[in-house]
Amino acid sequence: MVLLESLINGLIQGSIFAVFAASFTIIFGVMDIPNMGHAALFAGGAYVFYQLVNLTGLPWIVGLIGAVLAIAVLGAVVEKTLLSRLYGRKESEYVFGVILVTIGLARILERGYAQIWGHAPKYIELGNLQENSVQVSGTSVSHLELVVIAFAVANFAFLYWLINYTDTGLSLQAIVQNRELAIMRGINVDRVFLIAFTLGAAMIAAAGVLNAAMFTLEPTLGFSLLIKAFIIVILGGIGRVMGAMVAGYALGLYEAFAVLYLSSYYIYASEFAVLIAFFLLKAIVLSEGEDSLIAGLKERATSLRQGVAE
Amino acid sequence: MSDEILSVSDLEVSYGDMTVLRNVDLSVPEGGVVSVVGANGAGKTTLMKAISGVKDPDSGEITFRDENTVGLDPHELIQRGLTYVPERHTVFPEMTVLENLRTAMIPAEGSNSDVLEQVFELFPILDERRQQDAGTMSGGQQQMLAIAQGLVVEPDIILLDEPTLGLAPKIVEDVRDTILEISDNGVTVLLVDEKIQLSKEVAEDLYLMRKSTLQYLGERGEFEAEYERILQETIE
Amino acid sequence: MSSSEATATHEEELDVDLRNLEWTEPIRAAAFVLVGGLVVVPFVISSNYVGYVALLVLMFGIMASGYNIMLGWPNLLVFCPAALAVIGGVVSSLLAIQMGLPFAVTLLIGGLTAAIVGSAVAASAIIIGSTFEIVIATLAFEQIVYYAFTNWDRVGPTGISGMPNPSLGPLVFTSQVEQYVFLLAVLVLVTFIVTAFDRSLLGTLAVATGEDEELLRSIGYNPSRYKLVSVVLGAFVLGIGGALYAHVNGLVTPGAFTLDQTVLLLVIAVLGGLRTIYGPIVGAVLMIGLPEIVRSLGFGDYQPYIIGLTLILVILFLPSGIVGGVKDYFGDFDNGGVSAWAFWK
Amino acid sequence: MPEYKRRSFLAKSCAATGIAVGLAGCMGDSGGSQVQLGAINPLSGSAAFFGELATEAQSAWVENVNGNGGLEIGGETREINIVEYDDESSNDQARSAAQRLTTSDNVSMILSSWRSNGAIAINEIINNNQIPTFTHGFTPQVNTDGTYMMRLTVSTVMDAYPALQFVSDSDDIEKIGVIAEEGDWGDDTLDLMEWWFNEADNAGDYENLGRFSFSQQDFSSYITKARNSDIDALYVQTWASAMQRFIEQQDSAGLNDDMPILTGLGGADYNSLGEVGGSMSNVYALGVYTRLSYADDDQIAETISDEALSQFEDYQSIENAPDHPTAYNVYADAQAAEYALTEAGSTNGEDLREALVGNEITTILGNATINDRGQPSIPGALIKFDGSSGDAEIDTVAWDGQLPPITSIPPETDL
Repeated sequence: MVLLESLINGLIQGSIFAVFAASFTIIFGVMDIPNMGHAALFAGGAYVFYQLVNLTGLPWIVGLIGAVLAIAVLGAVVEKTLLSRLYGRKESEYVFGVILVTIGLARILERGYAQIWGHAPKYIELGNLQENSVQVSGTSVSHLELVVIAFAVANFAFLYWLINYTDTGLSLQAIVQNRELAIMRGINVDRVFLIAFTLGAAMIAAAGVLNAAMFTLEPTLGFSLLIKAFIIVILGGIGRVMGAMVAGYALGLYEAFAVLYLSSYYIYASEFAVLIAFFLLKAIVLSEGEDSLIAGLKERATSLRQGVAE
Repeated sequence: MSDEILSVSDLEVSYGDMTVLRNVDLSVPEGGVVSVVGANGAGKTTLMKAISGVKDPDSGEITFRDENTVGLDPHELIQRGLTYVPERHTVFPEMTVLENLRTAMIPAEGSNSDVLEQVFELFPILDERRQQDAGTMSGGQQQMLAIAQGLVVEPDIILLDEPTLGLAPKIVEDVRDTILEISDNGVTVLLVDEKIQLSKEVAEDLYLMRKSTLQYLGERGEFEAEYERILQETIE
Repeated sequence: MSSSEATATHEEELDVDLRNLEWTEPIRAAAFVLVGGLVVVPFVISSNYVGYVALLVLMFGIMASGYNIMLGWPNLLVFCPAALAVIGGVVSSLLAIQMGLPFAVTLLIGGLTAAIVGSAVAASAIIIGSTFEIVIATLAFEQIVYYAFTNWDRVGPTGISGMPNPSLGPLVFTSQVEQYVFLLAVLVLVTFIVTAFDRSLLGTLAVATGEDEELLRSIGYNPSRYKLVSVVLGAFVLGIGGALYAHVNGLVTPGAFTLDQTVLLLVIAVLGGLRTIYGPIVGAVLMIGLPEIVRSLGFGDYQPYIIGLTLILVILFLPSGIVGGVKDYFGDFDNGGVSAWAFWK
Repeated sequence: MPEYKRRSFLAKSCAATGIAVGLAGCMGDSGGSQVQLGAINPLSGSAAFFGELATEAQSAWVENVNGNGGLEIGGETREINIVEYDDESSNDQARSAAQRLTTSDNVSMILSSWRSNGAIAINEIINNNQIPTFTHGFTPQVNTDGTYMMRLTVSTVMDAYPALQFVSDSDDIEKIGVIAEEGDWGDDTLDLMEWWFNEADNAGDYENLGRFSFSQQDFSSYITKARNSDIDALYVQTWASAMQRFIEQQDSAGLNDDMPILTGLGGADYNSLGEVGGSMSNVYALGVYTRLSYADDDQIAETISDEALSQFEDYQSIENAPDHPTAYNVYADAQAAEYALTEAGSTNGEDLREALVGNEITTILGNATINDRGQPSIPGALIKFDGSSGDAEIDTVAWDGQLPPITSIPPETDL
């Protein structure tokens, strides 16, 4: 009973983590650097929805489309006018350039939301999804929670198709795997950056609406998710959408079960400790040019086995 | 010179404070095989990157089919028929052979889908391994894939950067045959080669790159006679 | 410059080549800061409020100078300066309150503790290698420090309060002006150290580490060594800064030293100009002073816009910061090891 | 030529010093016959929502007082003026604001320093300058004898008192589960539980079910844990929007069907009771200033003194007076300041503090006293809500009476 409930809690939380991290990792993987303004775009989607549906009274589906479009356009503008100016810089300048510009942007946006819509937490209604629920062996799951899980599944199915069966997806993969070669092979990197940023922004806007509907909407909505997203994206492999899915659900389940035994301090601290250990392990274990820790460990295990066999 | 497909004049390229190429002139006739030899670090790869749009030159002109291409991006050059195959058999390691080729075809929008089959005909080894991850193939196979990536866009000229580097002698022969076959199909080849071996067998014109400058060594026959001396110079 | 020809034996001999250092330069830089700081004294005396802001500027100037050592010279994007500062603050405060040690001692131990932790951070950063992985690993480390202190009953979320004022032997700095002069003296000392570091071969090699690690290795130097030294030195200064902050304010809370503070320090360093001597000070004056000016002009509501926009504009159009930008136009009045490194290339 | 240069330099530096002193002089200027009062409100950052309410409540008070001609202080009628600064929810900013208020703006009192850490950060400044200051924060380490840091409303620990009293009186509740925030408020809540049940030996027991972060969004794991623990009621210590989320989530998970939910903190100080209405079933919450929102309910009205009720009516008649429990509290602080100014007949901080400590102060929250450590004793009530109709409605008043001051853990005052 406890286990089933915790499993469901973990799946719902994991869906939110995974969707947030997936949109984050697309941008991260392609640009090689985190978008610190991601949480602000997340909240932005929810505020646009709130404006269109709760204040203006449009149907919720219009609100959802409006939110996705508005934030996608915002993302595209940000990429075109701000970030694209930084691409030519050398690595460390590029890294802190993107980090600081997106932090600056996040501050401006958050203040903007607060001034337009106020600091008070807002409620978002999505049809009557919040009120109705189904029983799963004695545990109640609301329709909204089902929608969140379904959205996560649909989101990943879409991304799977996009990445593996479209030219855009191939371009994304190519840039993640070897950016210089992608340029040589004639991938229009500027265009792919723009697509990745716009796509990431559109996805995060939809996720923001759902998240705000599940909880409440505040200007700083999503900041705690942003920190989680780092953990997920790194453990899942940067730029690897399916890795983000696996790591996102794993983290959601871990938190849901860990809370039964541990205080949240230890849960969060343990997550960050795993992250550092992962980096150190990866750096010590992997030789130059290798990318995936799991593949590297596998290879070493094989060679060890062969060594023993001989 | 109506049969000249690519020419470079007075090219200068630098990385930061370091000038890598200066006063470089080069002429590639249509349908020919031109080779640039020279010691490691002489600037050969930089020349390839400059011609293919990867690295912007500081000054000078690069003319491809009567158009100055300085400032164009690689994808724009590919669309005009100039493609570059980088050194060290570089492919996308976590993509299958087929995905690697489809990725390479992206800039040549609306290209003929028969091309893929033609390329597979040229490289039967790739045909067999369509669904294999490129990273798991041997160096020689990856080199074939890299060249195939250059060919799927149906180029007029292909730039091959050290295509035999680090390959076994048997594979080097395969690569040589492939180059000749490409040339027979009417594609111009600009080759970069550290060991002069390959150039001796396929090149019609030979250039020597030494200390950032390029020197024309002559047509086949002219340079064959001086082969030993050139070999010595490239080693220096 | 002190750097002469490179041979294999230079490693030991020239590492800290203080004998050949042109001492006039650090002295000149320190004197420059001292004079600049003294000019402000009348403001500090006449207004408590201006005095308080001036104290903040000095403390952030010190911390940002420390952070700049690791950011600017070896180009290591360590993202946990706030954690290093709070370690200095907490250690110094606990020693002063619980063991009654004199401030000069607790300050030094605070700085040293931060330096020891800094050496672990540096070692991890060297092992990890990739820039953005370092960013995230150190970010994670900062979170862990926050959780550890918040969960430790000696510190807790409300932190430590009631530590004694800064003092030096019999001299106790209680009034604002006294504290200002004391902090100014520390900043002058820090400026001296940073300049000496910059002008020494150590600084030059740290710059080389940031510019071209491979080349440095190929001529027989070990880049890890210069990364380690830079981070440890920076951590020491950060720890000192954190301890000063704790004792001057009489309060240190873990919550005040998290990502926000790290970003503020980063912004100060970048805005002023990485790898410059005066950059962190100029940055501190601007980032601490600007909000106050904005507020006194009645634009308090728009402060986040102004800060955010400043950040974006500086990164886009003044990537080497204000002091760095001025330097680009007017030559090397504040050259950070660059010309020395050019020799090696 | 060199001489000329030097003279010009001297002239310039004299001018610079002159400007400095001049500027400082201007800054130190205080406003004539108006009484200057300060406010440090978080208008941006994490606590901004409350900061905005505080601003509105204080403006309402100023309008009300000045509309009636001002306050009579020592035989002279004087208008009041509030100098307000935004602390951006940051301690450094709070300190710089306090510094400016106490030294440049020369205020007589500071009406609000909202956050706990902000109050601790400015404690030294306001005590050195002897400026009585009201906070809403929980600040045990600065509640020292003779402090100038005052509070009218209860801190978390006091909030738990009615719940504990209720548990000990109840026959149905043997053991309560506790979930508390990370941080000082949560620490002290758990310390109080430990003291109450295990050291002071009151009836009942408690179990710590875990801590959660300040920005917790999803409580479902905690609800699962509570449901599967051997407890008869759940005590939740949190505030503001986290409380709101918790109330909603436990309701949709049906936890309140299984057990009563007890909450504390300033009297169900979640942002808008109306929003969570239907979720307020079987939920008990402490009402100090929240009571006023339900003053039209007879049971609640009985817990409020007639004097306080009539003052609350006056408050409601003020134009632009915000209708929110937090605002009532801020307004009550301002009323205490008003009492101090008229009672002391002076704007001197020391006199004002003397007037505040130990005297009964009438406010819209009821009659309160503040002790030498700045801690209040104030009436409160534990209200059981029933949201079955879809609105948050009063079911019963489970407990009402005077909340005692608590200055430390374990409490010095015998609860």
